[in-house]
Amino acid sequence: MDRREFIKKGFVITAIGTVGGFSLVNLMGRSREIYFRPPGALPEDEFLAACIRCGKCVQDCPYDTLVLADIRDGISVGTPYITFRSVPCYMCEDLPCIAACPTDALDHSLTDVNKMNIGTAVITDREACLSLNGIRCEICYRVCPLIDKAITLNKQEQAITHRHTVFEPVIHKDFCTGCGICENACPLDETAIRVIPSERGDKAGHYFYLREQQS
Amino acid sequence: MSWIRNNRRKILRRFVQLFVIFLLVSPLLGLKLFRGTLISGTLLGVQLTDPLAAIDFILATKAVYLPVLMGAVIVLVFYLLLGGRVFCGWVCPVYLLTEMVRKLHTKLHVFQYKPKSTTRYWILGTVLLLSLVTAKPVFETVSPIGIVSQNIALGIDAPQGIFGSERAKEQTDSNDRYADNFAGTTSDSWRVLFNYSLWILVILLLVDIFVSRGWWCRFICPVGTLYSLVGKLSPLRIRISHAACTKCGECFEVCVPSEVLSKPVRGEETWIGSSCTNCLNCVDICPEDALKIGIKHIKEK
Amino acid sequence: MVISSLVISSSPTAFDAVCDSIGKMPKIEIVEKQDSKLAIVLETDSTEEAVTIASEIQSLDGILNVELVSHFFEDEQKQEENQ
Amino acid sequence: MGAMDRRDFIKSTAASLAVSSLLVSCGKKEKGEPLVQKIGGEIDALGIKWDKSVCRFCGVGCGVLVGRKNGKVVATKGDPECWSNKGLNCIKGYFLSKILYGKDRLTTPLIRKNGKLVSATWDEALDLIAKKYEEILKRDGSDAVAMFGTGQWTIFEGYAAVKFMKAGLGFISKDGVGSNNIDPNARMCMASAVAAFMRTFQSDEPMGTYEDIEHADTFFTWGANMAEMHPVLFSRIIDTKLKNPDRVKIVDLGTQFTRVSEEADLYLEFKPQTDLAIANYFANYIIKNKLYDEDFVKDNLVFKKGETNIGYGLKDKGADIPKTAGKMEKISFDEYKKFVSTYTAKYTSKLSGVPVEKLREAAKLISDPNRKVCSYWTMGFNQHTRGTWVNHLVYNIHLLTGKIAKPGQGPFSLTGQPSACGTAREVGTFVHRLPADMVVKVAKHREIAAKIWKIPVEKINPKVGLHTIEMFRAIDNGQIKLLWTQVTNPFHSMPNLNRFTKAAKERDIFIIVSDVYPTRSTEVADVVLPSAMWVEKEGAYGNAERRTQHWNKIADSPGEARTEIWQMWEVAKRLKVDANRTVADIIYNYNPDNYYEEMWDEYRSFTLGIGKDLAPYNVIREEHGVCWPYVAKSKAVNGKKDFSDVWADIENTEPNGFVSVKWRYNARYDPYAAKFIKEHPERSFKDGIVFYKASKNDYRATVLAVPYEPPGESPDNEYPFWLCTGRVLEHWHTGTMTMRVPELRRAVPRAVVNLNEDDARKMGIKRGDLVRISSRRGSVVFPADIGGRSVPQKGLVFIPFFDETRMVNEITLDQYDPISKEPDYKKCAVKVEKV
Repeated sequence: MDRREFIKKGFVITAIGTVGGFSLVNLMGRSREIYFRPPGALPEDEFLAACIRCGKCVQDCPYDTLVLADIRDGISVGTPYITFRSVPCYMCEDLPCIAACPTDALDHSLTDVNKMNIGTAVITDREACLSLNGIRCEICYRVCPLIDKAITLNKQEQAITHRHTVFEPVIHKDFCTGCGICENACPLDETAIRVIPSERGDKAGHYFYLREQQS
Repeated sequence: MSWIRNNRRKILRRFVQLFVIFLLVSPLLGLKLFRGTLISGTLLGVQLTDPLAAIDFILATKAVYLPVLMGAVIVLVFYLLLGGRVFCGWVCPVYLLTEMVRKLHTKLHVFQYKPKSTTRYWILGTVLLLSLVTAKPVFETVSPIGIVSQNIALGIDAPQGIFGSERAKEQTDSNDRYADNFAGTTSDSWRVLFNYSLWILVILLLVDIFVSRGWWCRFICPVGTLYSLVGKLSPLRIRISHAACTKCGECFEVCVPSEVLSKPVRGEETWIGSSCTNCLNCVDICPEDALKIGIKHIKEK
Repeated sequence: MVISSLVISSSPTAFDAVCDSIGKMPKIEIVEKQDSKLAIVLETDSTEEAVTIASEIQSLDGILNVELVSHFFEDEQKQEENQ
Repeated sequence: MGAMDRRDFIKSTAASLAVSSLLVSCGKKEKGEPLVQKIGGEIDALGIKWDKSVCRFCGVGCGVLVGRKNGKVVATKGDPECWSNKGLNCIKGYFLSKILYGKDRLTTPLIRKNGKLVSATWDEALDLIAKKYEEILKRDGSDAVAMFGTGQWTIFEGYAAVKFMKAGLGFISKDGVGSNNIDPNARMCMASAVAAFMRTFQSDEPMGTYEDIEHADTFFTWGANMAEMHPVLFSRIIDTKLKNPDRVKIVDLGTQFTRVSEEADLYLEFKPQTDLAIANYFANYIIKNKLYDEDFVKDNLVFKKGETNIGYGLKDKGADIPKTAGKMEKISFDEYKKFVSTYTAKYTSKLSGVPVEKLREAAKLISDPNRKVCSYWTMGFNQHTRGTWVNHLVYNIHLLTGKIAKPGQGPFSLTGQPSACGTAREVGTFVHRLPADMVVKVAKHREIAAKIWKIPVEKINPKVGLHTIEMFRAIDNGQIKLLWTQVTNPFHSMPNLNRFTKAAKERDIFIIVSDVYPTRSTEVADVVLPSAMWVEKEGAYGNAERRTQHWNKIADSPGEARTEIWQMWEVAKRLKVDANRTVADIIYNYNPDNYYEEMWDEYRSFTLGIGKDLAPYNVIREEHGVCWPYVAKSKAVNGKKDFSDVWADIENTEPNGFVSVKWRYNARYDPYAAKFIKEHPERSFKDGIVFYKASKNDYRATVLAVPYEPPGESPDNEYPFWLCTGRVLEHWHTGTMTMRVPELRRAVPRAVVNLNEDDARKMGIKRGDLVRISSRRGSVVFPADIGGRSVPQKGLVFIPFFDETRMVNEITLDQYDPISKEPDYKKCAVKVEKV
C-alpha cells in the first residue's frame, strides 16, 4: 500500500468514524429526561460542550449532592447532576463546585449563591399537597433557605371546618434558586413540590394584566 | 538484593504510579496536595488540564478559555521535556492495569490481533473532528482514564463508599440507631460507587486479555497518540547500542508497545521511536546493557 | 363598560340566603351554582363600581371568599379617551 | 362586529372563565373531603375500622380517628367531632400511626449483665425489680426510691403510678410511709404555670378553652412559637385574623424571630429575662392611664408583694434558696401602683432593648377596654428562673383589666405534652401533690386521699419529695438508690446532662426504664421493660383546655411489650406485705377484667363537688372529648342541695342535661360560679365573675408585685452568647417517636444551630458550617443555619433538642425557678466557634 492510498484510506476511516460517531452520539439514550446541573451551569447544550467531565465539582461538593452521570446517561456520561430527592443542593455560600470547575461550564461570575438558578420549584400536585388540604405541614416553606422570599404562605380559610387556615405555600420564581431542599423534604411518597427547569411558560413575555395589578 | 538492583527502575516507576493513585485519594486523607482527576486537577494550587481535553474543549465550545489552555500548556511542556508518553508509562492508571493483565494474556494466549500502528493517528483525528461537529468533548465522555481516575477519586468518597465524606454523613445518614428505620432513602448514591461506566474498563481489559494485548494503549488511546506526537519533539529518549545488542529479544517480552523496538533492534535506528512510553523496562531487562537513556538533540533528527 | 367575572364561596348553611341576596343585586348575573360556590358576571360602567359591588358581596353574611376571575376593561379606556 | 356582539362575547368569556375555575375548585374540594369524613359506618370500603383516639404529641390534644385493619393500625386522620381540632392535624399527627411500627421496637425485657443488656423473661425482670425494691426500701427507707414519669402517661397510668409510690410502698418501707419521690417530666414543661395558677386562683389550669380564639380580637403570644409548637391552634388564630383582618391583631413577644413573628402585626424582640419588666410596664401603663376595671379590682382582686430574695436553684439540695422563697405579703392597691411605676416605658425599653414606641403600641392594644385580649404562652415563660413570677405578671394584666374568664378574653398557658394537664396536674403525679389539686403537706388532704384509697392515713408521707432536678442530683449524691422512669427519656432531656448520665453510669443506682424504643435512657438502664404505647392500650389524656379524651385499645402491642399499669401491678404483686397480702391487693384491688372503669370511678371521686368534676366513664368513652367541670344540671353537688334553679341561665347545656364548662369562674357558663354568687348575696361580682376556689384570699385572685431580676447565668467575655433551646414542628421532644418516622426524619434530619446573620458574619460562619457551641458544662458541634425558620436576636443562638446524636442538653444549665422548681432551658451562657 503506498502512502497516497494509505492516506486516502485514512480519510475514509475518519469520515466513516465521524459520521458514525455523530449519529451514535445523537442516538444514545438517556436514563432521564432532564438533568439538573450544579449552580451556575450554562444552558444544557453549552454545558455539555464546556464540561470536560473531570469530576472535580463532584469531588468538592461537601454534601455529595452532585453525582456523576454514567454510561446509561448517553452523552452526559461523566457530567455532574443533582437528584433532589436523594440529596438536594444545600447552597454553600462559597460555591465550592464553581470554584472547582476548570472550565467555564459553571459560570465563575456567579458569586452569590442566592442568585443561582438550578431550576424553579413548583407545586406539581395540588390535590396531594397536605398543606393545601389544611394539614399543618408546610415543611417546604420552613426548610427553604430563602424562607419568606422564595416561598411564602398564602392564607385562606379552611373550607370545611371554617375555623382553621389553609397555609398555601407559594413559590416566587424570582427568588427560588432551585436548590431542591423543598423537594427533598416533602413528606409525601410522590412529592407534591418539585423543581423544574426555569425556562418554561411564556418566553416571549406577553403582558399579564392581573399579575401587573397585584404587584 | 540483586533483584532490587536489576529492577530498580521498575520499582521506581511502580512507586510513581502508586503515588499518582495516592494523589487521587489524598483529598480523603485531608491532604491539600491534589484535587481532581487526571482530566483536570489542581496540584499544589496549580491547575493542570489534560491537553487532549483542552483541545476537545476548544473544538466543542469554539471558544478559548484561558485557565484551561494554561493548564494544558503546563502539562504539555512537562511531557515535552520528559518524553511524550512518559504519561502512559509512569502516570496513567489504565496503563498500569494493562500491565497487570499482561501476564494473563501471555498465559492464555488465545489470539493476538494487531491493527496497523498508524491507525491511532486517524482515530485521534476522528475524535477531534467528532468533538468539533457534535460540540461535545467526545473522548472525555468515554475516556477510560477519566473513568478510572473518577472512580478512584470519587467512588470511595461516595456516601456509602469506604470513606464516605464526613459532612455528607452529617447531612444524610448519621450513623445512629434510627438509621435502620431509614435505610434505602438515598438510593441513587450507589451509582457513584459502582459506576456503570466501569463496564467500559472491564470490556477494555477483557479484550486485552483475549483478543489483543495492550490494544487500547498501543492502537487506540488518543491521549497516548497525542503524547506520541509531543514525544517526537522530546529530547529524552532511549538509545540502543547496536554493538552491544545480541538481538536476544528479551526487551520485546517486557515492552507494551513492542513495535517501537523492531526497527532499533534490527539495527535500522539508534533512537527508539516517539511511541515509546519511557517505561525503562527494557533498560532494566537488557542483559548486555545495550539500552540506555539518552538526550537526543533536535538536530539529530 | 366593564365586564368582570367572580367566583364567590359561601358557607354551606348560608348558601341559599346568599344566592337570594346576590340575585337581587343589580348588574349581576348568576351563571352557575355549585355546592356552596357561585360564579357570577358583573357588568358595570366603571372598575370602581365593580369593586364596590364586589366588596358589597364580601360584606354579606356567610360569604367566605370572593375571587376575581377575569376583568375586561378596554371600553372604559376608550370612553376616557373620548371624554 | 357590533358593540352588542362584542359585549356578549366578552360576557360569555367571562362567565365561562368563572365557571371553569368553579369546577376546578369544586373538584379539589371533593378530593379533600375524606379528611373530615364522618365515622358513622364502623368499617369503610377499604375494610378499615375507624375508632376515635387522641394525638400522641403536643398539648393541643387533637382528636384523631385511628384506622385498623387485621389488628394493625394502618391510618390516622383528624377527628371532625373533636372540638379541639375539628378534624385537622399537623404533619406529626398525619404520620401518627407510623410511630407504632419503628423497626427497633423493644419486644422483650432486657437485663444488664456484665455491662450489657441481654434479653430476659418477664418473670426474671419483675422478680429482680421486686427484689431491689424490697431490699432498698427495707434498708434505706422510702426516700431512696424514685419514679420519674411524664405528661404522656395516660390518666390511668399516672393514677396507678401515684398510688404505687405514695400509697403502696409505705407497706414495705422501713419507715412505714410511701414515697413522694414521684415527679413527671411535666416539671420541665409547665410547673411554673401550675405554681402561678395555684398562687393566683388556688386552682390549677386555665379558665378558658380554645374557643376563645374565635371570640378574641387581640392575641398576645409570649415566648411561644405557636406556629410550630401548637400548629393546629395557630391555624385557628390565623383564621380569626383572616375573617377580620383589620380588627384582629397578633402581638408576638419573644427573643427570636419565629414563624409567629412573621404573621404578627407587632413583634417585640426583648433581651432574655426582660419579659418580667415588659409585663410590669404593661401593668404600669394600665394603671397610669386608668384603664383598669375599677369594679373588678374592688370585687375580685387582692394585691400582694412577693419575696424577692429567692435564688436560682444552682446548688444541690436547694442550698441557695431561702425557705421564704414563696412568701407573699398583702399590700394595698396604691402600694402596687407605686411598685409598678418604676417600670416606665423608657426604663423598660433600656432594659429590654424594645423601642419605646413598640412598647407603647403593645400596651395600648393589651389595655384597650374595647379589645378582647387572649394571652398565650409556653416554655419561654415556664422554663424561666422566674417562671412563676412571669406567669403572675401576665395574670396581673388580665386581672387589672378584667379581661379574664370571658369568651375571647383570658390568659392561657399552653402545654407541651398530651396529658400534662390530664395526668400530671389533675392526677397530681408531682412530689408535693395528691389528686385534684390536693397536697401531701395538708393533713386534711391526706385524709381524703387515704379514705378513697382505703389505706391508713399514716401511710401517706407528709414530707414533700425530691423534685426533678433534685431527684437527679440525688442520684449523683447517692441518696436515691432506685429510679424507675416511664414513658420519658430524662437522660436526653435533663439540663446539664453530662453530670446525670455520668452519675447514672457510675453510682450504685438501679435504673428501670419502661419505654418503647431504645433511647439515651435505656443506655444507662439496668432493666429495660418493653411497653405498649398509645392505642395499644386503653387510655385517656387531658389537654390544655381541660378536655378529657378517651380511647379504647385498638391494636396489639408487638412481642412481649406490656402496659405500664401491668408492669406496676406485677411488681406490686411481688411485694409481700404479710403472709396473706401483697401490695397489689391493697392498691390495685380492681377486677382484672374491668379495672380501667373501676380506676376511673375511684379517681373521679377525688374530683367531684370541688369544681373539678370529671365526666363519668361511659361519657368519656362515648364523647369525643369533654371539658371539666362536667356537672349534671339537675343533680346535686355532693348530694346535698339542688341548685337547678340557680343554673337555669347556664349556657352550653348539653342534651343530656350536663354542662361542660367552657369558661370557669364565669356565672354565665360555670354552675359553680353561679351557685357561689347565689350563696353570697352580700358581695357584688363584676360581670358575674368569681374566683370561687380562692378561699384563702376571701375568694379574690392575687395580683402579685414582683420585680425584674437578671437570670442565673448571663453572657460574659468568655461565654458571650445566650443559648436558647426548644423544638421544631416536625419533631417532638427527644425525637424517639418522630425520628423513627422516615418522612419526618427526612424533612428535618438533624438539629442545627440557628445564628443571627450579623453574629455569623462577624465570626465568618456560613450556612452549613460546623459550629462548636460550648458552655461551662461541655461542648457540642452543630451545623449552622442562618436566616432560616428561626432568626435569633443578636447575641443569641437557638438549638432544638430532639437530636440524640448531638444533645444540646449536655451544655444547658440546671438552674430552676425556686418556686415552681422548673428548670430554665432558655437561658445560659455559651461561646460559639467555627470548627
